[in-house]
Amino acid sequence: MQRAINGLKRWETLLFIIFIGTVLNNVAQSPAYLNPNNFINLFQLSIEKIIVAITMTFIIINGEIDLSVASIMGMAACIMARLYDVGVPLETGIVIALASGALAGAFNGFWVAVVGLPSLAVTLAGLVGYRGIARIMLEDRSIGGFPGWFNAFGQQPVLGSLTLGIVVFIILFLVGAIILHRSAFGRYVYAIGSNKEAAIYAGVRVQRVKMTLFIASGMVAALAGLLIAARFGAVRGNTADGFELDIVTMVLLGGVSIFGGSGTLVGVGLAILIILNLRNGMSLINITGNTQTLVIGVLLILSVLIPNWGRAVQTWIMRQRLRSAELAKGGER
Amino acid sequence: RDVVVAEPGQEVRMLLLPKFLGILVFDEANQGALEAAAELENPAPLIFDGPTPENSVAGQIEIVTNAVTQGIQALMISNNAGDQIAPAAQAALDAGLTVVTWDSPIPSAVGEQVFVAQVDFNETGKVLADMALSILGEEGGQFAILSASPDAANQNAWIAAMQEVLASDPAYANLELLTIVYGNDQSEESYNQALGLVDAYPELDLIVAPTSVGGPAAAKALQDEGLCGEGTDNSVVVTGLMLPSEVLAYVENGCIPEFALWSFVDLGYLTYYVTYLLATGAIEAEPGVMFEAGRMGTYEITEDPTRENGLRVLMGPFSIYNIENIYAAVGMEAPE
Amino acid sequence: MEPVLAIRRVSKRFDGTQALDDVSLELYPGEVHTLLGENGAGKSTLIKIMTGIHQPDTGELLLDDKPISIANSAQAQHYGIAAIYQEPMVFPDLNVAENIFISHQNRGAIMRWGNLYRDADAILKRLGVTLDVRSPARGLTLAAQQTVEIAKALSLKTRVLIMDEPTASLSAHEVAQLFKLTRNLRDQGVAILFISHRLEEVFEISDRITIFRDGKRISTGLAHEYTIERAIRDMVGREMESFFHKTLSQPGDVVLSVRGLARQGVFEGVNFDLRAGEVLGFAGLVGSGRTDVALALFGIAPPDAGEIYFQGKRVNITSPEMATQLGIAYVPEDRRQHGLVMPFPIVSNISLPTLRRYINRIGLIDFDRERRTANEFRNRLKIRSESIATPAGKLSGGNQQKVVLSKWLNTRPKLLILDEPTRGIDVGAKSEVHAMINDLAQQGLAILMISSDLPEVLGMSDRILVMREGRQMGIFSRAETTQEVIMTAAMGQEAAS
Amino acid sequence: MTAIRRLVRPEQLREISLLILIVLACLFFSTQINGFLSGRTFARVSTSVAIITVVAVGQTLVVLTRNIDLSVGSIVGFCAYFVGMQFTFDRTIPPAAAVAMAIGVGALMGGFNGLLVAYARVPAIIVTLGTLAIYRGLLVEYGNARTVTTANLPSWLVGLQPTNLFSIGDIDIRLMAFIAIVVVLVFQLGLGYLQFGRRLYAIGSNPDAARIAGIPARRTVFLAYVMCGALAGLGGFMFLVRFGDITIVAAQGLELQVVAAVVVGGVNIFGGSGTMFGAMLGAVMIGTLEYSLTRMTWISQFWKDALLGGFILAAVAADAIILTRIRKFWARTELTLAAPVSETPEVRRAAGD
Ligand SMILES: Nc1ncnc2c1ncn2[C@@H]1O[C@H](COP(=O)(O)OP(=O)(O)OP(=O)(O)O)[C@@H](O)[C@H]1O
Ligand SMILES: Nc1ncnc2c1ncn2[C@@H]1O[C@H](COP(=O)(O)OP(=O)(O)OP(=O)(O)O)[C@@H](O)[C@H]1O
Ligand SMILES: [Mg+2]
Ligand SMILES: [Mg+2]
Repeated sequence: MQRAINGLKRWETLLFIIFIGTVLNNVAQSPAYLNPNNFINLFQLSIEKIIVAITMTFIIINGEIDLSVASIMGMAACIMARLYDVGVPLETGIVIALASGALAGAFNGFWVAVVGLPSLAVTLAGLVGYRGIARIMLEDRSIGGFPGWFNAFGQQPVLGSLTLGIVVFIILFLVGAIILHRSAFGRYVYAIGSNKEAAIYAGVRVQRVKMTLFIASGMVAALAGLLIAARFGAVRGNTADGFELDIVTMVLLGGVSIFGGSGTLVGVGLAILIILNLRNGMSLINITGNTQTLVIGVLLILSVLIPNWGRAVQTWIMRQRLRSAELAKGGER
Repeated sequence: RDVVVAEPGQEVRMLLLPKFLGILVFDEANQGALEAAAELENPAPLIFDGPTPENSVAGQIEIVTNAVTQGIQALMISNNAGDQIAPAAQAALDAGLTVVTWDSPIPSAVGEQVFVAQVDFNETGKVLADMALSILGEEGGQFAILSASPDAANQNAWIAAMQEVLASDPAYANLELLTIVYGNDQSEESYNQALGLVDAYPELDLIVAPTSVGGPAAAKALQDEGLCGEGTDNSVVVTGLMLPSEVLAYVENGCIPEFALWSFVDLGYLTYYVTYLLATGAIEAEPGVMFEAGRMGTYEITEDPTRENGLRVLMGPFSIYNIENIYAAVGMEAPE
Repeated sequence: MEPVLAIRRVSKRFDGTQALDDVSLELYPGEVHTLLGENGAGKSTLIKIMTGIHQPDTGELLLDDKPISIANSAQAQHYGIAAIYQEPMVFPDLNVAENIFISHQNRGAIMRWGNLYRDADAILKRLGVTLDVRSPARGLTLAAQQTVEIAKALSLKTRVLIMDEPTASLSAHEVAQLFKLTRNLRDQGVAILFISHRLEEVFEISDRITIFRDGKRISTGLAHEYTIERAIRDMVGREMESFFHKTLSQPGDVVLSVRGLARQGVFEGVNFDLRAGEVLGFAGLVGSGRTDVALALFGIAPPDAGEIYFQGKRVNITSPEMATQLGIAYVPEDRRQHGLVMPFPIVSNISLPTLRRYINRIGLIDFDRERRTANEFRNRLKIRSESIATPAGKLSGGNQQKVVLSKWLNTRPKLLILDEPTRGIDVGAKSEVHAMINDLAQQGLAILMISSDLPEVLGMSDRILVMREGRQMGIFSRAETTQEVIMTAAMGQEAAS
Repeated sequence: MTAIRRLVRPEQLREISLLILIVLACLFFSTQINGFLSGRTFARVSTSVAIITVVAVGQTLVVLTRNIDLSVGSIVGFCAYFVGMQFTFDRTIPPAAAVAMAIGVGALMGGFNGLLVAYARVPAIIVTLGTLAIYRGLLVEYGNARTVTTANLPSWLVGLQPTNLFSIGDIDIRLMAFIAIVVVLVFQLGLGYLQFGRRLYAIGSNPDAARIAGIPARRTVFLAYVMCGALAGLGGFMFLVRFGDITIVAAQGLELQVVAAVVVGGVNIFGGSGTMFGAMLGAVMIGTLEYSLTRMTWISQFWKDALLGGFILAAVAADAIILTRIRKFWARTELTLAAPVSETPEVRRAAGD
């Protein structure tokens, strides 16, 4: 019983309830919602962001942040496009673009893990700097006309009715969840996020873990950048501009503490479902972008506020109950 | 050939998609479209929906994609996503929607049926060059371009056209283009860029800003630095494409001696007509098709000379504004 | 005489644990009242209720016979109740003087730095410590932090002063200083509530003693009514034999050999050999550099000069991970910062350094095996907790220490470095730890034990190395030493007088 | 050595190292840009960083308490637009009332943030990420695609931006820069000499200890947010003065610039240390770099961002490296006051957990 109550108090449970609420609301609001295509669209339209949200979850649990992901997405896409434009085979370009993402991640990781600068500062510089590289690559041009097979990856289903992006997301999510919650590496990620010093004293290779995370983050961001290039069929210097805030929002709504050390991937998965559903539902009834953002802002705050209030009320009730029990006992004597 | 006239009263669910919300010109276009909708007695309400400025590209694509699910029948897109919107627009076309672009086309023309061009993009280049020439005079001078973002397709096309005009006609030989900078349609960046220009190029005479945000910001910067406006010799001034109501003060004080624009109300009106006709099957998107667009008269669908494979309806003309006619344009009495 | 502060039938429950069960206590002006109890008996919880950090579930507090409710620390201070907490609570970015006067809301809205430094200096002088009042608190050793805490409490005009294990990280010299002050305050009519696990100290300072067990008050009485044996019986609930089970054994091969070890500006010239089965005690005043030597051996702050031979091989230890792999374990002195990941459950804390052992074939953690180990240690060390899934942060101080010990014993080290291993541990647990140290030595482990508790060092070590100001003053064999000899070595000339 | 150590606190060390970096950067740029070391450069940079500086001062107040305010960009935009619109309705609003209005609206918005962070215990980043969207959304709703234009503003307001208060030799102190300097000085003094200021450090330094020490942490954090909002409101007014033409995207993304200034200025993002001078120097550093890069005509527009990113990183890294070096050096000179064995960044757990 106690366990059941504790289960109910979990963040994930709350998110699940909100999620069901959004689904019901959408069904009531728009007949188009239940259209099977809509479910694919719902993921497909934000697929790059939610892929990066997975690695971002690791990074934030680790007590760091990576604000440069959106710029790395843009940079990788631009590098690939530029190489393609000058005649390098696309396959080679893709490999180089992924490597550039990993390199950018390693660069971030070096300053954070080895030199010990705050990740916020480092990746803020990266946010500006990697976007700069994207700009240098394409200047004011837009490059498209990639081979059909490449565009198909972004636009056509590869498995049943799922696109490559969705398949990648599902695989990364499952693998990520296992690594985070079942493997030694995941345990280290939490340990470092909770108390870096204690982790060092316990012989955890903190630098290596952080480095790995930043490289993974850079590489996954690059992959997401390529997916967005395939989905849009063309690349520009501002590709994926400003995605970082949305990505961080998803992770935080998922119950991951910005101070590190706590949160689950399941929570983030639910938060992703909520945000996508909410946006989709609002889009279907023509609520404009600004209002959508506003609603998600409100939701973000409420999702923490309501459980806080709930807990306060609960404590109060418990104390009242003990008090009255005490009074009753006193009366007997 | 026949001039097709629209048959009012048919139901077409239409969506007008601006680059993003919160900019006056797009609201004016919506006014025009609403006017046309009333005239055509379309029982379905016109939807005016757009992304936020910072999320314009992904937001536009999202709206286009969702439009199919929603059962929208006709899309009118002022494209801010370059060719990146093409797959989504093509998907909409494939799903049987009518897709028309206005204000800013899809560069590759993939996914659109017709582009309703406010003006001829080559002509825009010429108009910009002419204004520069008329401000700087025969002896010419140095100028710089302050554009929106490096990613804005229509701005880039206009600038390219202007450069071409400058290079091809000896009449402009004395106009020297120094550089192109970008203010990203934000006042603060445009302001700082304008200051950077006057510092980096002491001989600068003119800033050409083909953006309704960049122009006033540049004018304010120059005015603040005492380079133009009352009590100065207007050593550096601004021209470009702007909204009369937003630059009145600078025209009055001489910081913007001359600028150009077309009517966004008319553009919205015409776009609505074209789209309605296409969606109701009254016309096909083919070169040579002629139709009547209500109060604006007769138009023809032609090949777009500025884009391969593209079709367009050319609205025109430019209105050139200066101190003489700006009061009329903003509906004010000219002061004595 | 009227009690200043009376606690009436207070109960407090944390989900799962009844921390306090119908507890009453009176504090009279001008007495030193000592609370004794095992780890987790509820001492700190009671204190936190008296200072407004926790609210009692039931029961009430009376100040001068009038019921009061204390909602927060500011209110507690307003009533004249001040506390020195078990874990020092300093502000690392503020300097020492500011730290001392942080609670003085009545010093006015405008800072007068000159006065502040002067007053802080004066208070520290009264305490007999030299600390630069302008230096930031960041980087102070635990003992220095504790000193700041004491100064902070003394700076307030208090009627009730609570001291939760203030001596845990102090050495004899500082303790004597502190007691002098404490008596002073007592004579001025302050009621002092004192908590300590060092029984000799308790009998030295206390006027009255109250003993807690399992959140209940077992007995209260004048200090001289108690003997050590009775106190222990009341705390533990059964008879217990004497403390130090030192069994002398035949030392084996040299495990660790250190030659001319130095880290610039911190310590220098450290030379010793440590054999398997031997316990080498490290004694010295607080700040004498003992911890730094340990950190050098464990690879956290590698030395600049000197040689380390481990099991006969010259080694260059540059990271804790390397040290662990060699078979060196280090139980740090600051368990909050370095010892534990507080939000982690006990089980994950114990397995952290050895996680690689709990990986199954497909590369995932074998939770069952991990839990089995944790349960073993929980039983062996008698860790008091609801289960091994309880977060370490919710344990009482002593139980936390046991978790840290478990975690390192589980690495099955060849050399075990213990830094203040019994800091904050109750008598029962202490004797268990001592028995364990003894056992481990018997099994052939080489043990290096840093401790500020002189009886402990003397009782447990085969040999004792004394440090002073970063220099090794000598190594004394168990047979030839007394407390006096060690203190003289540790303090230099002045102490001899 | 001891004397110097006692005189110069580590925080001030940060500022000195940053100042040296700025001087070095200026020397470098003076070889690249004609007439760089001139009054004009000063006027340009000082006015262009004035707004960021004012907002960064507010941000610093909040960051010191181990919180953050990401909504400042939206507050600045809202206040600039709101006050501008009031002038559109009524041009005769007196200057003092306009400023008060901007500050008031800003303080209100900051107060809302503060309420949620301090009293409802919602983590700051969540609150302000939310209000970043909410305040901007309100502006869009309120703005309804209209634009504030200089034509609608009274001439005294339009004329404020170039107003020169006084000159020191070649160097003009313009009104905007003056406001910023006054704000920095006032708040710097407040931090150093007011109980309130020290409390901000204490709370950020160790939130648990702050609670135990009886510091009214909630009220203090709340007030920090109110002030941060008020300063953002003042920044909004300055924004209106400087740019005149205000759209609903005004000051979008300003929060990142402000956070960058604060971080480069050596304010610890995890609370407890940093100064207003530092924040100002951070803003100046970034402002100088941006100023210089736009004026080096041989550098392509498209290289600017990449270089700026590199410079920001270099500034942060140089600052950190210089600082640890000096700390180590001092640690060696004085045994009894040694630095910690290993830097122990405070456990960054939230105050609210
Ligand atoms: N915040 C908390 N949440 C849950 N349980 C707690 C909390 N604080 C204390 N406890 C539990 O309450 C009991 C009493 O703890 P307390 O800290 O008062 O013990 P103590 O007597 O001070 O022990 P020690 O001598 O080890 O310091 C312990 O079982 C502890 O685990
Ligand atoms: N009161 C103090 N103020 C500042 N620094 C101190 C103080 N006490 C010790 N230190 C520093 O700590 C270092 C030695 O401390 P270390 O922790 O190694 O000693 P220790 O003998 O283990 O003492 P402890 O009993 O506190 O663990 C020295 O470098 C010294 O400068
Ligand atoms: Mg305790
Ligand atoms: Mg020590």
